[in-house]
Amino acid sequence: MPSLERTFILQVPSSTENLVMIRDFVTSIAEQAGLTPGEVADMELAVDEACANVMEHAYGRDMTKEVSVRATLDGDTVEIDVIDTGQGFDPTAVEQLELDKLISSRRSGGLGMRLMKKLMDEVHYEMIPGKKNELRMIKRLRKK
Amino acid sequence: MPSLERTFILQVPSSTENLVMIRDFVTSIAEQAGLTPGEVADMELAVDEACANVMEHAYGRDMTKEVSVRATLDGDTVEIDVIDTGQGFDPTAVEQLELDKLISSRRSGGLGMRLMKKLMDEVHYEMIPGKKNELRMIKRLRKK
Amino acid sequence: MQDGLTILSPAGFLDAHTAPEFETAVEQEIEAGHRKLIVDCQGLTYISSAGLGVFMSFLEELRESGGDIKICGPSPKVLQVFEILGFPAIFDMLPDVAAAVKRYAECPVKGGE
Amino acid sequence: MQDGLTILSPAGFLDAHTAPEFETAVEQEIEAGHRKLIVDCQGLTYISSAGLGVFMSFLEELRESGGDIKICGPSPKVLQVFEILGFPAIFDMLPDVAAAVKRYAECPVKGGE
Ligand SMILES: Nc1ncnc2c1ncn2[C@@H]1O[C@H](COP(=O)(O)OP(=O)(O)O)[C@@H](O)[C@H]1O
Ligand SMILES: Nc1ncnc2c1ncn2[C@@H]1O[C@H](COP(=O)(O)OP(=O)(O)O)[C@@H](O)[C@H]1O
Repeated sequence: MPSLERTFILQVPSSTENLVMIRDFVTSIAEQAGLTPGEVADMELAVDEACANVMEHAYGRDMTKEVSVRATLDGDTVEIDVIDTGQGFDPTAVEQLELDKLISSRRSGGLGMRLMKKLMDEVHYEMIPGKKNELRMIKRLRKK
Repeated sequence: MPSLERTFILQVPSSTENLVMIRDFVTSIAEQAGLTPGEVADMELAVDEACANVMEHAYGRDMTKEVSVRATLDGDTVEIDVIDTGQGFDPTAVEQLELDKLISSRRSGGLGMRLMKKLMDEVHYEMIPGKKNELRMIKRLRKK
Repeated sequence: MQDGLTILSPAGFLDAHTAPEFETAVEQEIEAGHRKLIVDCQGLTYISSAGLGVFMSFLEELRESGGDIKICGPSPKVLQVFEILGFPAIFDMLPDVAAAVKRYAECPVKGGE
Repeated sequence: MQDGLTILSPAGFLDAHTAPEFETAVEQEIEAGHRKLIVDCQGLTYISSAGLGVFMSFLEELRESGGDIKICGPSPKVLQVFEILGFPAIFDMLPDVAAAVKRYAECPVKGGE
């Protein structure tokens, strides 16, 4: 029997104050999906990074905007989509510096996208300029 | 300066398993709105009752359906709307029995709507048959 | 401990999701012939009307056969829900298990004095 | 305690919302002339890259003037984030404050041995 697909959506104002709610939302779903505590923590952090980027970069700290997180569970994967309507960007054009280079240039950022890629099995951006930007992240369930 | 209106939305599959997420969502928002711990608990319970009714009565335990909770904060009120697309009902036709009558007829239910009305400042149902049913509950902030 | 008292201790939250399990636990006690129940709510962090419904639905049956449900130990948050709905007028509500046991000795069925 | 060591103890979660406050705390220590910082992470339940950024942005400046940031006490969950990003190769990471103090005595600036 194919397992029932379940969808969860959380939409909050674009304020870093709401990252706690986003993390709690993701944690509940990841636990419900049967991920291990370590995998739950990975997903919590990846989605936090994605949403913090939207708040800071896509919306430039405009708190009247909204961030949506949609989670879809089937029996095999947890898919998380982070959706914004802000200014898109070209992820392939972002220079990925090593940690020592970031530190020697006194940067305080530049690790978020790398973290998402390390923590999730798949990470894709899809930008529809002026309409919406969607970041899709997938974690596959390890079968026991 | 008029305070910024903020909207939060949570949508989950219609399963009582998800009542915990709904309560956590409402609690976070009620705290962010500046309600007292007692008022936060009131709102948590009222929304739980509303969503449990949707899951049990509006959808008759069909877990492929979805329950939405929308919260809107302005400086004066917290409005919570619980939205479903299930079979509506006529709230005025529901007989409200006293606790002793419910007990002597061995009922295990019949207290949910009374609780919501006691816990919130306003409770309204709006049914659009076959489209959507909306329960709007309002809590006014007590000015200090 | 007095003969024939049964203590049930639901823990965590008692909502529409967990109430069926608690209902089954109460039913099993009744089927086993236990009539004098003490529900120790000390471990309960949250209760909704679905949880309260379990208390409501068995009360008549128990009292008819000389039993009762005495409720004890709720936190202020949980007690508040019982109070809003008028439970203390109908149920014996005590601070802890010891007081509930004492109450059974004095008055097995509330209202039956 | 060794002279001139300053302990900072961020608590709870260190994310994009709370990192600015922690950044200000570090800045104030540096402005007050404190160069040898110990960040005790024992009370931290969660860290994201915004929190890590605070560690990154001040390290060069501190090391140039003979200071350092030694990180100690992270829970396994928090340590895991430092590790994924390669922090232990660049920062001294110790189990607790005592070990961080000892490390300052042995080696004030990591890599400066
Ligand atoms: N959602 C987004 N919208 C617009 N720009 C983004 C978004 N996410 C990332 N970026 C761009 O990519 C860069 C690298 O992002 P990241 O690796 O997360 O590091 P950081 O956010 O700390 O700078 C950002 O500085 C920003 O220019
Ligand atoms: N959202 C809803 N959709 C359909 N029927 C409802 C809904 N909410 C309440 N009802 C009806 O109103 C009755 C009373 O509801 P309530 O006071 O919450 O008690 P309970 O749910 O325990 O029966 C229910 O039994 C049901 O028939």
